[in-house]
Amino acid sequence: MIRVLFFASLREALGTAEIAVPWQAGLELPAGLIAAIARQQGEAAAAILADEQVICAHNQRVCKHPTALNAGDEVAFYPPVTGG
Amino acid sequence: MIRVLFFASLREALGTAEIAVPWQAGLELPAGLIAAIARQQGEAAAAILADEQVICAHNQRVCKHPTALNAGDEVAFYPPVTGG
Amino acid sequence: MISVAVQEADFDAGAELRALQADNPALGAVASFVGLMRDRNEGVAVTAMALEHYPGMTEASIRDIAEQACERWPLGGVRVVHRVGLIRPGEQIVLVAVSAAHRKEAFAGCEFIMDYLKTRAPFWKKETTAQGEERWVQARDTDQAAAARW
Amino acid sequence: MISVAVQEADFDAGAELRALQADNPALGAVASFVGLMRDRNEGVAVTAMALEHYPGMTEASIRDIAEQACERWPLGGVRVVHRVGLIRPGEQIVLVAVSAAHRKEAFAGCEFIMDYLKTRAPFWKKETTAQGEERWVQARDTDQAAAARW
Repeated sequence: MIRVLFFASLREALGTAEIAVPWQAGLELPAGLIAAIARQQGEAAAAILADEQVICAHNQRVCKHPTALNAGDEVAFYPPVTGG
Repeated sequence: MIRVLFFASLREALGTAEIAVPWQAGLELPAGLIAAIARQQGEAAAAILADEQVICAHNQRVCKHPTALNAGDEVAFYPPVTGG
Repeated sequence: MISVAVQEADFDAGAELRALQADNPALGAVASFVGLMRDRNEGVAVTAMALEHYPGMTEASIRDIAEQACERWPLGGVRVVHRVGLIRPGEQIVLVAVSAAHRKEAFAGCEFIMDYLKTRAPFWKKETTAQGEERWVQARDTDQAAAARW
Repeated sequence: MISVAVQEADFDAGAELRALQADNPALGAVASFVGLMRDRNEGVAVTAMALEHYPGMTEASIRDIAEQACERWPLGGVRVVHRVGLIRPGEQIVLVAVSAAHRKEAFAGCEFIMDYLKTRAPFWKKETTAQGEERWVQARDTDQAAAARW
Protein backbone atom coordinates (compact mmCIF):
# COMPACT_ATOMS: atom_id res chain seq x y z
CA MET A 1 0.00 0.00 0.00
CA ILE A 2 0.87 3.68 -0.35
CA ARG A 3 -0.10 5.94 2.56
CA VAL A 4 -1.48 9.19 1.12
CA LEU A 5 -1.98 12.25 3.34
CA PHE A 6 -3.86 15.49 2.65
CA PHE A 7 -3.36 18.69 4.58
CA ALA A 8 -5.14 21.98 5.24
CA SER A 9 -7.53 23.12 2.49
CA LEU A 10 -6.91 19.91 0.50
CA ARG A 11 -7.88 17.83 3.51
CA GLU A 12 -11.08 19.82 3.79
CA ALA A 13 -11.83 19.68 0.06
CA LEU A 14 -11.30 15.93 -0.07
CA GLY A 15 -13.09 15.31 3.21
CA THR A 16 -10.32 13.07 4.52
CA ALA A 17 -6.86 13.39 6.01
CA GLU A 18 -5.51 10.06 4.84
CA ILE A 19 -6.22 7.23 2.42
CA ALA A 20 -4.41 4.04 1.46
CA VAL A 21 -3.83 3.34 -2.22
CA PRO A 22 -2.80 -0.16 -3.38
CA TRP A 23 0.74 -0.27 -4.66
CA GLN A 24 1.55 -1.95 -7.98
CA ALA A 25 4.78 -2.27 -9.90
CA GLY A 26 5.48 0.81 -12.01
CA LEU A 27 3.28 3.14 -9.95
CA GLU A 28 4.70 6.66 -10.39
CA LEU A 29 4.32 9.99 -8.66
CA PRO A 30 2.48 12.19 -9.44
CA ALA A 31 0.45 11.14 -12.51
CA GLY A 32 0.14 7.41 -11.79
CA LEU A 33 -0.81 7.91 -8.17
CA ILE A 34 -3.35 10.64 -9.02
CA ALA A 35 -4.93 8.31 -11.60
CA ALA A 36 -5.18 5.60 -8.95
CA ILE A 37 -6.76 8.10 -6.55
CA ALA A 38 -9.24 9.07 -9.29
CA ARG A 39 -10.37 5.45 -9.60
CA GLN A 40 -10.69 5.17 -5.83
CA GLN A 41 -12.01 8.64 -4.76
CA GLY A 42 -13.49 9.98 -8.00
CA GLU A 43 -12.39 12.38 -10.71
CA ALA A 44 -13.25 15.47 -8.63
CA ALA A 45 -10.69 14.45 -6.01
CA ALA A 46 -8.07 13.84 -8.66
CA ALA A 47 -8.75 17.24 -10.27
CA ILE A 48 -8.10 18.94 -6.93
CA LEU A 49 -4.74 17.17 -6.60
CA ALA A 50 -3.71 17.91 -10.17
CA ASP A 51 -3.85 21.70 -9.60
CA GLU A 52 -0.43 23.17 -10.35
CA GLN A 53 -0.39 24.98 -6.98
CA VAL A 54 -0.57 21.69 -5.10
CA ILE A 55 2.68 20.48 -3.58
CA CYS A 56 3.50 16.80 -3.41
CA ALA A 57 5.87 15.24 -0.87
CA HIS A 58 7.33 11.76 -1.17
CA ASN A 59 8.49 10.19 2.08
CA GLN A 60 8.39 13.66 3.66
CA ARG A 61 10.50 15.40 1.00
CA VAL A 62 9.07 17.73 -1.64
CA CYS A 63 8.89 15.88 -4.96
CA LYS A 64 8.94 17.93 -8.17
CA HIS A 65 9.73 15.30 -10.78
CA PRO A 66 8.15 11.96 -11.73
CA THR A 67 9.25 9.41 -9.16
CA ALA A 68 8.73 5.63 -8.88
CA LEU A 69 6.87 4.58 -5.74
CA ASN A 70 7.71 1.62 -3.56
CA ALA A 71 5.29 -0.34 -1.43
CA GLY A 72 5.00 1.32 1.99
CA ASP A 73 5.91 4.80 0.76
CA GLU A 74 4.25 7.87 2.25
CA VAL A 75 2.93 10.58 -0.06
CA ALA A 76 1.40 13.90 0.95
CA PHE A 77 -0.48 16.51 -1.05
CA TYR A 78 -0.83 20.02 0.35
CA PRO A 79 -1.45 23.65 -0.64
CA PRO A 80 1.26 26.36 -0.57
CA VAL A 81 2.62 26.66 2.97
CA THR A 82 1.92 29.65 5.23
CA GLY A 83 3.96 29.09 8.38
CA GLY A 84 6.47 31.36 10.04
CA MET B 1 35.41 79.28 28.07
CA ILE B 2 35.22 76.28 25.79
CA ARG B 3 35.10 72.90 27.51
CA VAL B 4 37.30 70.50 25.56
CA LEU B 5 37.11 66.73 26.15
CA PHE B 6 39.46 63.96 25.00
CA PHE B 7 38.52 60.28 24.88
CA ALA B 8 40.17 56.88 24.73
CA SER B 9 43.63 56.83 23.07
CA LEU B 10 43.56 60.64 22.66
CA ARG B 11 42.91 61.08 26.38
CA GLU B 12 45.89 58.84 27.10
CA ALA B 13 48.14 60.53 24.51
CA LEU B 14 47.32 64.00 25.85
CA GLY B 15 47.46 62.91 29.47
CA THR B 16 44.18 64.61 30.30
CA ALA B 17 40.45 64.02 29.85
CA GLU B 18 39.39 67.66 29.83
CA ILE B 19 40.76 71.16 29.47
CA ALA B 20 39.22 74.62 29.35
CA VAL B 21 40.20 76.94 26.49
CA PRO B 22 39.39 80.65 26.69
CA TRP B 23 36.75 81.70 24.20
CA GLN B 24 37.28 84.71 21.98
CA ALA B 25 35.16 86.17 19.22
CA GLY B 26 35.79 84.46 15.89
CA LEU B 27 37.13 81.24 17.43
CA GLU B 28 36.46 78.45 14.93
CA LEU B 29 36.40 74.67 14.97
CA PRO B 30 38.61 72.87 14.20
CA ALA B 31 41.62 74.94 13.11
CA GLY B 32 41.19 77.92 15.46
CA LEU B 33 40.56 75.79 18.50
CA ILE B 34 43.48 73.47 17.72
CA ALA B 35 45.75 76.52 17.40
CA ALA B 36 44.52 77.72 20.79
CA ILE B 37 45.19 74.28 22.27
CA ALA B 38 48.69 74.35 20.74
CA ARG B 39 49.43 77.60 22.58
CA GLN B 40 48.08 76.16 25.83
CA GLN B 41 49.19 72.47 25.70
CA GLY B 42 52.04 72.56 23.22
CA GLU B 43 52.51 71.74 19.53
CA ALA B 44 52.69 67.97 20.17
CA ALA B 45 49.17 67.98 21.58
CA ALA B 46 47.90 69.97 18.63
CA ALA B 47 49.56 67.59 16.17
CA ILE B 48 47.73 64.68 17.76
CA LEU B 49 44.39 66.44 17.35
CA ALA B 50 45.08 67.47 13.75
CA ASP B 51 45.39 63.83 12.60
CA GLU B 52 42.80 63.21 9.90
CA GLN B 53 41.51 60.11 11.73
CA VAL B 54 40.51 62.20 14.74
CA ILE B 55 36.80 62.93 15.08
CA CYS B 56 35.60 66.23 16.46
CA ALA B 57 32.21 66.73 18.13
CA HIS B 58 30.67 70.14 18.79
CA ASN B 59 28.05 70.22 21.55
CA GLN B 60 27.84 66.42 21.29
CA ARG B 61 27.28 66.26 17.54
CA VAL B 62 29.96 65.22 15.06
CA CYS B 63 31.35 68.29 13.33
CA LYS B 64 32.91 67.88 9.89
CA HIS B 65 33.04 71.47 8.63
CA PRO B 66 34.50 74.69 10.03
CA THR B 67 32.12 75.95 12.70
CA ALA B 68 32.07 79.12 14.80
CA LEU B 69 32.26 78.48 18.55
CA ASN B 70 30.25 80.26 21.21
CA ALA B 71 31.28 80.79 24.81
CA GLY B 72 30.24 77.78 26.88
CA ASP B 73 30.34 75.32 23.99
CA GLU B 74 31.53 71.77 24.53
CA VAL B 75 34.00 70.24 22.09
CA ALA B 76 35.29 66.66 22.08
CA PHE B 77 38.13 65.02 20.19
CA TYR B 78 38.22 61.26 19.87
CA PRO B 79 39.58 58.38 17.76
CA PRO B 80 37.41 56.20 15.46
CA VAL B 81 34.71 54.54 17.53
CA THR B 82 34.69 50.81 18.29
CA GLY B 83 31.44 50.12 20.14
CA GLY B 84 28.71 47.62 19.40
CA MET C 1 24.56 22.80 16.74
CA ILE C 2 20.98 22.84 15.50
CA SER C 3 17.93 22.70 17.76
CA VAL C 4 14.41 22.44 16.30
CA ALA C 5 11.19 22.35 18.34
CA VAL C 6 7.61 22.21 17.05
CA GLN C 7 5.20 22.59 19.93
CA GLU C 8 1.79 23.81 21.07
CA ALA C 9 3.20 25.56 24.14
CA ASP C 10 4.44 29.12 24.09
CA PHE C 11 8.22 29.57 24.37
CA ASP C 12 10.70 31.75 26.29
CA ALA C 13 12.68 33.73 23.72
CA GLY C 14 15.18 34.84 26.36
CA ALA C 15 15.94 31.24 27.31
CA GLU C 16 16.52 30.36 23.64
CA LEU C 17 18.99 33.24 23.29
CA ARG C 18 20.78 32.21 26.48
CA ALA C 19 21.07 28.63 25.23
CA LEU C 20 22.80 29.89 22.05
CA GLN C 21 25.07 32.25 23.95
CA ALA C 22 26.26 29.57 26.31
CA ASP C 23 27.60 27.60 23.38
CA ASN C 24 30.95 29.06 22.63
CA PRO C 25 32.98 32.13 23.68
CA ALA C 26 34.36 32.47 20.14
CA LEU C 27 30.94 33.65 18.96
CA GLY C 28 30.32 37.39 19.06
CA ALA C 29 26.91 37.68 17.43
CA VAL C 30 23.40 36.37 17.97
CA ALA C 31 20.71 37.48 15.51
CA SER C 32 17.15 36.45 16.17
CA PHE C 33 13.63 36.84 14.91
CA VAL C 34 10.33 36.38 16.71
CA GLY C 35 7.14 36.24 14.66
CA LEU C 36 3.99 37.34 16.46
CA MET C 37 0.34 36.92 15.55
CA ARG C 38 -1.09 40.22 14.33
CA ASP C 39 -4.65 41.28 15.15
CA ARG C 40 -5.39 42.10 11.50
CA ASN C 41 -4.58 40.36 8.23
CA GLU C 42 -5.23 41.86 4.82
CA GLY C 43 -7.34 44.57 6.39
CA VAL C 44 -9.61 42.24 8.39
CA ALA C 45 -9.63 41.91 12.20
CA VAL C 46 -8.76 38.39 13.29
CA THR C 47 -9.32 36.86 16.71
CA ALA C 48 -7.57 33.48 16.52
CA MET C 49 -5.47 31.27 14.33
CA ALA C 50 -5.12 27.50 14.08
CA LEU C 51 -1.71 26.31 12.90
CA GLU C 52 -1.72 22.89 11.22
CA HIS C 53 1.46 21.05 10.23
CA TYR C 54 2.79 17.78 8.86
CA PRO C 55 4.32 16.02 11.88
CA GLY C 56 7.68 14.51 11.06
CA MET C 57 8.21 16.37 7.81
CA THR C 58 7.92 19.70 9.61
CA GLU C 59 10.86 19.03 11.92
CA ALA C 60 12.92 17.43 9.12
CA SER C 61 12.36 20.33 6.73
CA ILE C 62 13.27 22.95 9.33
CA ARG C 63 16.42 21.00 10.19
CA ASP C 64 17.25 20.78 6.49
CA ILE C 65 16.83 24.55 6.10
CA ALA C 66 19.07 25.16 9.14
CA GLU C 67 21.71 22.82 7.70
CA GLN C 68 21.61 24.71 4.39
CA ALA C 69 22.21 27.93 6.33
CA CYS C 70 25.19 26.33 8.10
CA GLU C 71 26.65 25.34 4.72
CA ARG C 72 26.30 28.86 3.34
CA TRP C 73 27.69 30.77 6.32
CA PRO C 74 30.04 29.90 9.21
CA LEU C 75 27.37 29.71 11.91
CA GLY C 76 27.86 28.63 15.50
CA GLY C 77 24.38 27.46 16.39
CA VAL C 78 20.80 27.64 15.19
CA ARG C 79 17.66 27.37 17.32
CA VAL C 80 14.18 27.27 15.82
CA VAL C 81 10.92 27.01 17.76
CA HIS C 82 7.61 26.95 15.87
CA ARG C 83 4.24 26.71 17.54
CA VAL C 84 1.25 24.77 16.24
CA GLY C 85 -2.38 24.62 17.36
CA LEU C 86 -4.43 27.56 18.58
CA ILE C 87 -2.76 30.97 18.70
CA ARG C 88 -4.23 34.35 19.69
CA PRO C 89 -3.29 37.88 18.53
CA GLY C 90 -0.14 39.17 20.20
CA GLU C 91 1.16 35.67 20.93
CA GLN C 92 4.49 34.36 19.69
CA ILE C 93 4.40 32.01 16.66
CA VAL C 94 8.00 31.38 15.72
CA LEU C 95 11.55 32.06 16.87
CA VAL C 96 14.72 31.72 14.81
CA ALA C 97 18.01 32.49 16.57
CA VAL C 98 21.44 32.17 14.98
CA SER C 99 24.91 32.67 16.42
CA ALA C 100 28.14 33.38 14.52
CA ALA C 101 31.52 34.99 15.08
CA HIS C 102 30.35 38.23 13.43
CA ARG C 103 27.02 39.92 12.90
CA LYS C 104 26.87 39.84 9.09
CA GLU C 105 26.73 36.03 9.02
CA ALA C 106 24.33 35.84 11.97
CA PHE C 107 21.87 38.24 10.31
CA ALA C 108 22.15 36.50 6.92
CA GLY C 109 21.62 33.04 8.43
CA CYS C 110 18.62 34.21 10.45
CA GLU C 111 16.91 35.92 7.51
CA PHE C 112 17.63 32.99 5.19
CA ILE C 113 16.08 30.51 7.62
CA MET C 114 12.98 32.69 8.09
CA ASP C 115 12.55 33.15 4.33
CA TYR C 116 12.90 29.44 3.66
CA LEU C 117 10.76 28.43 6.62
CA LYS C 118 7.97 30.68 5.30
CA THR C 119 7.99 29.06 1.86
CA ARG C 120 9.18 25.46 2.47
CA ALA C 121 8.16 24.16 5.90
CA PRO C 122 4.75 22.42 5.90
CA PHE C 123 2.66 24.71 8.12
CA TRP C 124 -0.76 26.12 7.28
CA LYS C 125 -2.61 28.90 9.05
CA LYS C 126 -6.37 29.10 9.32
CA GLU C 127 -7.59 32.30 10.87
CA THR C 128 -10.90 33.23 12.48
CA THR C 129 -12.09 36.73 11.65
CA ALA C 130 -13.84 39.03 14.12
CA GLN C 131 -17.05 38.13 12.22
CA GLY C 132 -16.53 34.47 13.10
CA GLU C 133 -15.56 33.40 9.58
CA GLU C 134 -12.77 30.83 9.26
CA ARG C 135 -10.43 31.17 6.30
CA TRP C 136 -7.12 29.68 5.19
CA VAL C 137 -4.34 32.24 5.05
CA GLN C 138 -3.09 32.57 1.48
CA ALA C 139 0.60 32.26 0.58
CA ARG C 140 2.19 35.63 -0.25
CA ASP C 141 4.12 36.41 -3.41
CA THR C 142 6.42 38.62 -1.34
CA ASP C 143 7.46 35.56 0.68
CA GLN C 144 8.28 33.66 -2.51
CA ALA C 145 10.33 36.63 -3.71
CA ALA C 146 12.14 36.86 -0.36
CA ALA C 147 13.15 33.19 -0.54
CA ALA C 148 14.16 33.44 -4.21
CA ARG C 149 16.82 36.10 -3.55
CA TRP C 150 19.15 33.70 -1.70
CA MET D 1 8.71 54.21 20.68
CA ILE D 2 12.46 54.36 21.20
CA SER D 3 14.23 53.17 24.35
CA VAL D 4 17.98 53.68 24.84
CA ALA D 5 19.96 52.50 27.86
CA VAL D 6 23.73 52.83 28.44
CA GLN D 7 24.68 50.98 31.58
CA GLU D 8 27.39 49.01 33.40
CA ALA D 9 24.98 46.25 34.45
CA ASP D 10 24.27 43.22 32.31
CA PHE D 11 20.81 43.11 30.70
CA ASP D 12 18.00 40.58 30.20
CA ALA D 13 17.53 40.16 26.45
CA GLY D 14 14.27 38.26 26.98
CA ALA D 15 12.80 41.13 28.99
CA GLU D 16 13.77 43.59 26.25
CA LEU D 17 12.00 41.46 23.63
CA ARG D 18 8.92 41.14 25.83
CA ALA D 19 8.81 44.91 26.29
CA LEU D 20 8.76 45.38 22.51
CA GLN D 21 6.17 42.67 21.97
CA ALA D 22 3.79 44.14 24.52
CA ASP D 23 3.64 47.34 22.53
CA ASN D 24 1.12 46.71 19.81
CA PRO D 25 -0.82 43.72 18.42
CA ALA D 26 -0.52 45.14 14.88
CA LEU D 27 3.19 44.24 14.91
CA GLY D 28 4.09 40.78 13.64
CA ALA D 29 7.87 40.90 13.66
CA VAL D 30 10.67 41.46 16.16
CA ALA D 31 14.25 41.27 14.89
CA SER D 32 17.05 41.53 17.39
CA PHE D 33 20.78 41.36 17.74
CA VAL D 34 22.94 40.62 20.77
CA GLY D 35 26.66 41.33 20.59
CA LEU D 36 28.85 39.23 22.86
CA MET D 37 32.46 39.62 23.91
CA ARG D 38 34.60 37.05 22.10
CA ASP D 39 37.54 35.37 23.81
CA ARG D 40 39.87 36.18 20.89
CA ASN D 41 40.37 39.25 18.73
CA GLU D 42 42.57 39.33 15.66
CA GLY D 43 44.06 36.00 16.65
CA VAL D 44 45.00 36.95 20.19
CA ALA D 45 43.35 35.57 23.33
CA VAL D 46 41.72 38.33 25.38
CA THR D 47 40.60 38.14 28.98
CA ALA D 48 38.75 41.40 29.58
CA MET D 49 37.58 44.57 27.92
CA ALA D 50 36.96 48.08 29.24
CA LEU D 51 34.31 50.02 27.35
CA GLU D 52 34.66 53.80 27.55
CA HIS D 53 32.02 56.20 26.22
CA TYR D 54 31.07 59.87 26.01
CA PRO D 55 28.21 60.26 28.49
CA GLY D 56 25.40 62.32 27.06
CA MET D 57 26.52 62.17 23.47
CA THR D 58 26.36 58.37 23.53
CA GLU D 59 22.68 58.25 24.39
CA ALA D 60 21.85 61.12 22.02
CA SER D 61 23.69 59.55 19.09
CA ILE D 62 22.03 56.16 19.59
CA ARG D 63 18.64 57.85 19.78
CA ASP D 64 19.46 59.77 16.61
CA ILE D 65 20.41 56.52 14.82
CA ALA D 66 17.16 54.87 15.98
CA GLU D 67 15.17 57.87 14.74
CA GLN D 68 16.86 57.62 11.36
CA ALA D 69 15.83 53.96 11.18
CA CYS D 70 12.24 54.93 12.02
CA GLU D 71 12.28 57.46 9.17
CA ARG D 72 13.55 54.88 6.67
CA TRP D 73 11.24 52.00 7.61
CA PRO D 74 7.81 51.79 9.25
CA LEU D 75 9.00 50.48 12.62
CA GLY D 76 6.89 49.93 15.71
CA GLY D 77 9.52 50.18 18.42
CA VAL D 78 13.28 50.20 18.93
CA ARG D 79 15.12 49.18 22.09
CA VAL D 80 18.89 49.55 22.43
CA VAL D 81 20.96 48.57 25.47
CA HIS D 82 24.73 49.12 25.43
CA ARG D 83 27.01 48.24 28.29
CA VAL D 84 30.04 50.23 29.41
CA GLY D 85 32.79 49.48 31.90
CA LEU D 86 34.43 46.11 32.45
CA ILE D 87 33.25 43.18 30.33
CA ARG D 88 34.49 39.58 30.25
CA PRO D 89 34.52 37.05 27.37
CA GLY D 90 31.11 35.50 26.77
CA GLU D 91 29.26 38.44 28.33
CA GLN D 92 26.67 40.51 26.50
CA ILE D 93 27.81 43.91 25.20
CA VAL D 94 24.92 45.28 23.19
CA LEU D 95 21.31 44.55 22.28
CA VAL D 96 19.32 46.09 19.44
CA ALA D 97 15.70 44.97 19.08
CA VAL D 98 13.26 46.33 16.50
CA SER D 99 9.58 45.61 15.92
CA ALA D 100 7.57 46.14 12.73
CA ALA D 101 4.46 44.81 11.00
CA HIS D 102 6.57 42.53 8.79
CA ARG D 103 9.96 40.89 9.06
CA LYS D 104 11.73 42.63 6.16
CA GLU D 105 11.48 46.03 7.82
CA ALA D 106 12.35 44.65 11.26
CA PHE D 107 15.54 42.99 9.96
CA ALA D 108 16.54 46.06 7.92
CA GLY D 109 15.99 48.41 10.88
CA CYS D 110 17.95 46.18 13.23
CA GLU D 111 20.92 45.76 10.89
CA PHE D 112 20.97 49.47 10.04
CA ILE D 113 21.05 50.45 13.72
CA MET D 114 23.86 47.97 14.44
CA ASP D 115 25.93 49.16 11.48
CA TYR D 116 25.50 52.81 12.43
CA LEU D 117 26.04 52.17 16.12
CA LYS D 118 29.36 50.48 15.30
CA THR D 119 30.62 53.43 13.29
CA ARG D 120 28.92 56.49 14.84
CA ALA D 121 28.21 56.05 18.54
CA PRO D 122 31.09 57.24 20.79
CA PHE D 123 32.25 54.01 22.43
CA TRP D 124 35.83 52.76 22.63
CA LYS D 125 37.03 49.32 23.58
CA LYS D 126 40.29 48.61 25.33
CA GLU D 127 41.06 44.94 25.65
CA THR D 128 43.45 43.06 27.93
CA THR D 129 45.24 40.19 26.25
CA ALA D 130 46.00 36.87 27.93
CA GLN D 131 49.61 38.16 28.19
CA GLY D 132 48.36 41.10 30.26
CA GLU D 133 48.89 43.71 27.56
CA GLU D 134 46.26 46.44 27.25
CA ARG D 135 45.46 47.69 23.77
CA TRP D 136 42.81 49.84 22.14
CA VAL D 137 40.66 47.93 19.68
CA GLN D 138 41.10 49.33 16.19
CA ALA D 139 38.13 50.39 14.04
CA ARG D 140 37.45 47.92 11.22
CA ASP D 141 37.14 48.80 7.55
CA THR D 142 34.43 46.14 7.21
CA ASP D 143 32.30 48.09 9.70
CA GLN D 144 32.73 51.28 7.69
CA ALA D 145 31.73 49.38 4.55
CA ALA D 146 28.68 47.89 6.30
CA ALA D 147 27.48 51.33 7.33
CA ALA D 148 28.17 52.83 3.90
CA ARG D 149 25.79 50.46 2.11
CA TRP D 150 22.62 52.03 3.62
